[in-house]
Amino acid sequence: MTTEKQQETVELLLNMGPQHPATHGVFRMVLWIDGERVVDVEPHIGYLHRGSEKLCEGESYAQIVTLFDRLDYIANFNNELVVCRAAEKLMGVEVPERAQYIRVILCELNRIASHLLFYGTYGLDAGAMTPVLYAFRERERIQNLFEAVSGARMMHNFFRIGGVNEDVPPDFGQRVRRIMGELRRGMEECDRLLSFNEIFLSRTRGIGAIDAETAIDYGLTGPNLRACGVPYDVRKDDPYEVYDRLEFDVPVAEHGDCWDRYWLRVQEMYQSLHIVEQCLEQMPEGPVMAQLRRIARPPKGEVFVHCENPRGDLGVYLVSDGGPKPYRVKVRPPSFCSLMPLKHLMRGCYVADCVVILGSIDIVLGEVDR
Amino acid sequence: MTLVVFYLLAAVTLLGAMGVVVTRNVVYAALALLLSLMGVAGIYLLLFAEFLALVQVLIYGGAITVVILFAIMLTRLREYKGVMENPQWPLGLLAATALFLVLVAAFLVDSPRMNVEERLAVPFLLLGGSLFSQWAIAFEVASLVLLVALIGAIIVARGEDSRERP
Amino acid sequence: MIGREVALAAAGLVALFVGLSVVVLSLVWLERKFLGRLQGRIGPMRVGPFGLLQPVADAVKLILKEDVVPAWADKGLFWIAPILMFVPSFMVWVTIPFSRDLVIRNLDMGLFYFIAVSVVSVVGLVMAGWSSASKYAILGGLRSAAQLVSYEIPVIMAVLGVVMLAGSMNLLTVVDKQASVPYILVQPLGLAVFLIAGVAEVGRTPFDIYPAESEIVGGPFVEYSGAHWAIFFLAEYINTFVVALLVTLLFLGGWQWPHLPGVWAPVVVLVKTYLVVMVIFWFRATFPRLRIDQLMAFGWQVLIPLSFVNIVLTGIQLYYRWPSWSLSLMSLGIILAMAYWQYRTQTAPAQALARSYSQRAYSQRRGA
Amino acid sequence: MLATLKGLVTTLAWAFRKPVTAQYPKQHLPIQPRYMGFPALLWDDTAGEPFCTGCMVCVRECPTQCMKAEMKDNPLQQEGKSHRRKIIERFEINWNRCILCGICVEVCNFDAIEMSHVHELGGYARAGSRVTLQELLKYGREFQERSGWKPSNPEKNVAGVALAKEKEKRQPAAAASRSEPASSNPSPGKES
Repeated sequence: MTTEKQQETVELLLNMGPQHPATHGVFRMVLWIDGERVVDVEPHIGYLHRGSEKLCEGESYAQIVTLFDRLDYIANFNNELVVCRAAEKLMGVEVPERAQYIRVILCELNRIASHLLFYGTYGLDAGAMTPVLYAFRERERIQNLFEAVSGARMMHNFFRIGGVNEDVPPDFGQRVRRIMGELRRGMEECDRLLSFNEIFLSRTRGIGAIDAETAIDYGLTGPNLRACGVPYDVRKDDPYEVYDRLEFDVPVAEHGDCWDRYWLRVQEMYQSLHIVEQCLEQMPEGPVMAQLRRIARPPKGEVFVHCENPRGDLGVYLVSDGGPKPYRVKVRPPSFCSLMPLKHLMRGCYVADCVVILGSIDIVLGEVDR
Repeated sequence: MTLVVFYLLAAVTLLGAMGVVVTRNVVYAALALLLSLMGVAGIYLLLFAEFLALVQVLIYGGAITVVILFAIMLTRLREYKGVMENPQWPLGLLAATALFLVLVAAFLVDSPRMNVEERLAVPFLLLGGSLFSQWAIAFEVASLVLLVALIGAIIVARGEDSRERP
Repeated sequence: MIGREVALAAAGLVALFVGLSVVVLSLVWLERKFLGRLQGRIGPMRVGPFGLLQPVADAVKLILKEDVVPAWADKGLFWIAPILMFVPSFMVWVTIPFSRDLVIRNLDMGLFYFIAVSVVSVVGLVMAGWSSASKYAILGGLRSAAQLVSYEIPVIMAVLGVVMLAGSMNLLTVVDKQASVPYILVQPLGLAVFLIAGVAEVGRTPFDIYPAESEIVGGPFVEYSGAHWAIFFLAEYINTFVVALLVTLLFLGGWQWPHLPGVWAPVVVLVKTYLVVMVIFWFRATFPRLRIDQLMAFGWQVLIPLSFVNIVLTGIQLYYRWPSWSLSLMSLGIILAMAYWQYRTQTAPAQALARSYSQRAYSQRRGA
Repeated sequence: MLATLKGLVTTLAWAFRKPVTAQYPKQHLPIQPRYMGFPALLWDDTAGEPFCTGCMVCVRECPTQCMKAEMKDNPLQQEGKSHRRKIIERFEINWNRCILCGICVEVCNFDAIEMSHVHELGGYARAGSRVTLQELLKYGREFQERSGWKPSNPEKNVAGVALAKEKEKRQPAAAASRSEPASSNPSPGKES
């Protein structure tokens, strides 16, 4: 489209958000549309900015965990894990094995919960109202389990530097096994309802496609990157906790379109179940907390730690000046990076596709804005 | 009774027509047109031409007006100042007057001047039968014209489209 | 004399209005309950037993709410638009029979009347979209204009198939002709086209493109509130009910039910209609929404040709005087062919892709 | 169409199953034993006073600074009924700020604070969100009674046990006969 033409045709400037049912939080997209076609899009973020990174500098290490709980508020355990691991790495703490297994189980369950939420809201974005309710029904089982373990449904504050707060309740294994059976059935039901529905296929196949190179250039990670065919997963490529002892596949797709991203996440849920199963079998008895001083004081230094969040590669760069509070905390949020190629994905698509594309990259605004 | 209704409908029709011409807001004009067309449909009903009335409502009331509105909404942001100061207005006036005179003349020359009665209402079946037998050629020609118009419209739209998006 | 007629007409109007309000309230309740059950929920439970009074509470709330008119709105049009949508949905009831006697006025061209009148409601939607001075509303108005005008055609064509079979546009005759065999058995294709196009015509899922709440947050209705919004709401539900009622009358044999005395006719019609309405709600619980271009493509490239095929098949059957089951077979064949075609072009490739993805899964450790 | 039919069957199947919704005010979901509700102060029955000594560690460690505490000299200690030299005088938690993280429980050295199961925190006024000592103790007592709470370090923190131990140290011979009535004393705290 030439500039002269642009002056002639009347483009509508549509403000999608900050309060819009499909923006998954407070996020604003300014769309320039020509009829139903999107000519250009400009994302505006920051409506949920709480200054988490700066707040971290004024809090002790134990308190930081609560802040990380609130970054990606759908995958809390995964977030706690990364900050705990950062401090542990700096301090050179060896985490007891049982604690590592507990962490992995909870993280993987949290990944399922997060992907279930994605599944539900994605259905909602595509206009189907039932998946969200089915997904929440399944997610509720996981949340109940979390409540039994950590005492909270979302903001757990359960992982500690050097282990976990408390050992899991005695009936934990039994409960997890029961939930896993239910989850598997629920996920299969979700599959029947949405995955191959013709309308859903036509809404998502070939929409918002991005190729591997561009995706890497934009810094995509996690399912969004694997949907383009790049088999990058921190759990495999830079194993942490006990992931190197577990057998699991990393689903990889090819086209990088919305349906691929969706399908990948659904497959990841099955893989997570597989991981949890193995962890339950391998989990040893023993302490769940390393012997540490009560107030963590990592030595002077800096460290970068990254983990596979449900949304991708979540990294934390931690600088310590030897005091009880960190000198600087920098988060590399996967959702924020997933938002980067938004213009690339949305230019030329329909208004309705915008919603589907934004849903498919699965952002959490708490993490984008921090 | 019938006369009262007729005058009412005629008034509605005329008012609508006036509205189309007078108003400066294009959307109002389209809606006034709808009003006028509905009035005409009512007059058809008075003449016991039910089918015609319904066709009038269906085609003009529903489809045509909506398409006009559709077009207007797409071009909404343009300014319409100066539409009334068209340099061609004398020509338009001439054409309108001529048309009016022709219609009046036609009415005066060849007017059946009979009272419309219910027995004159054409049964629906008969209408359909004659349309497809006696007037089949005219019917087909009309549909052909529409088809050509349709294809032309598509070609015009496509051409512009391809120019815009190479 | 005239005064009495006017009084009668007024009474009839009031009765119709009350009846329709009851129908709408029941539909609202039914939808919320039924959707809830399909989704593993229980739906409204608080107001009245089983939440039966919930729609009444909703209605009271809507009427009492402040009616906000946006400052930039075209006030007159904004005010008139809901009425323009409501009036046609009210007018169609003139000719819809609930039994052989229970009809306001049985028109000879009843079906045609219904189609002609119901089209006008589009104008109301478009006006609402235009006058709200909101971009979402404008998009919604554009969408509704495109969608409703296009889906009018398959509706007409599907109705034509029935008209050909019955040889009349009189709804009473159409129902009477189905005394032995309802047309659903004779013309499944016609029913499919009519139901799909009808659902699209009233803008319900999966064709709720113009109010699409996850995209344009309600489309033409986005700026409406209070009583004005309630009128749109009323019209939408009445339209849904009318479509279901027409499905009943045209394809399900109306009040025909074996071995049931005529007194039960309205009950039979209502039961059948509510069942069809529930099917429409069931669609809503299951399907995602189409996109506007897919909607148009589906309408013009699938539904309209199919409806023409339906007419041609009906014509062939009627002309050669084949037995009616031949038409059902042909219809079913077309439906199955469509299903297979869709399977081949959409489902099967997606499933193959999914299988290939699971085989590609990256399981070996790199650089370990 | 095949997947469409599958989806339709999936949704319809739920019409014949039991809904999962719980009707909340009538029907409460079970609370897990570890549930972290609103923090509450616990009551030491053996001494008839709170466990809390007002040492301020929770106030300092709270990530949101939602607490305020003041201590005073403990009169009961002078009477010899308690081993605590200081006792809490005023305590306030602002539950608009509290994020229910449980850090206060973790840092407390006196088994004095615990995440109770109170979770219905709705109120009509902002001022109502400031919870005073009395209410906190009330929540704590309810929690203690319902959940069978046990102190993690009774020898140090429960007045009865700690006093007995002290006396044991002083008079090892008479300890066995004296400690029993001390711990089974009817507590004055239960009446208030």
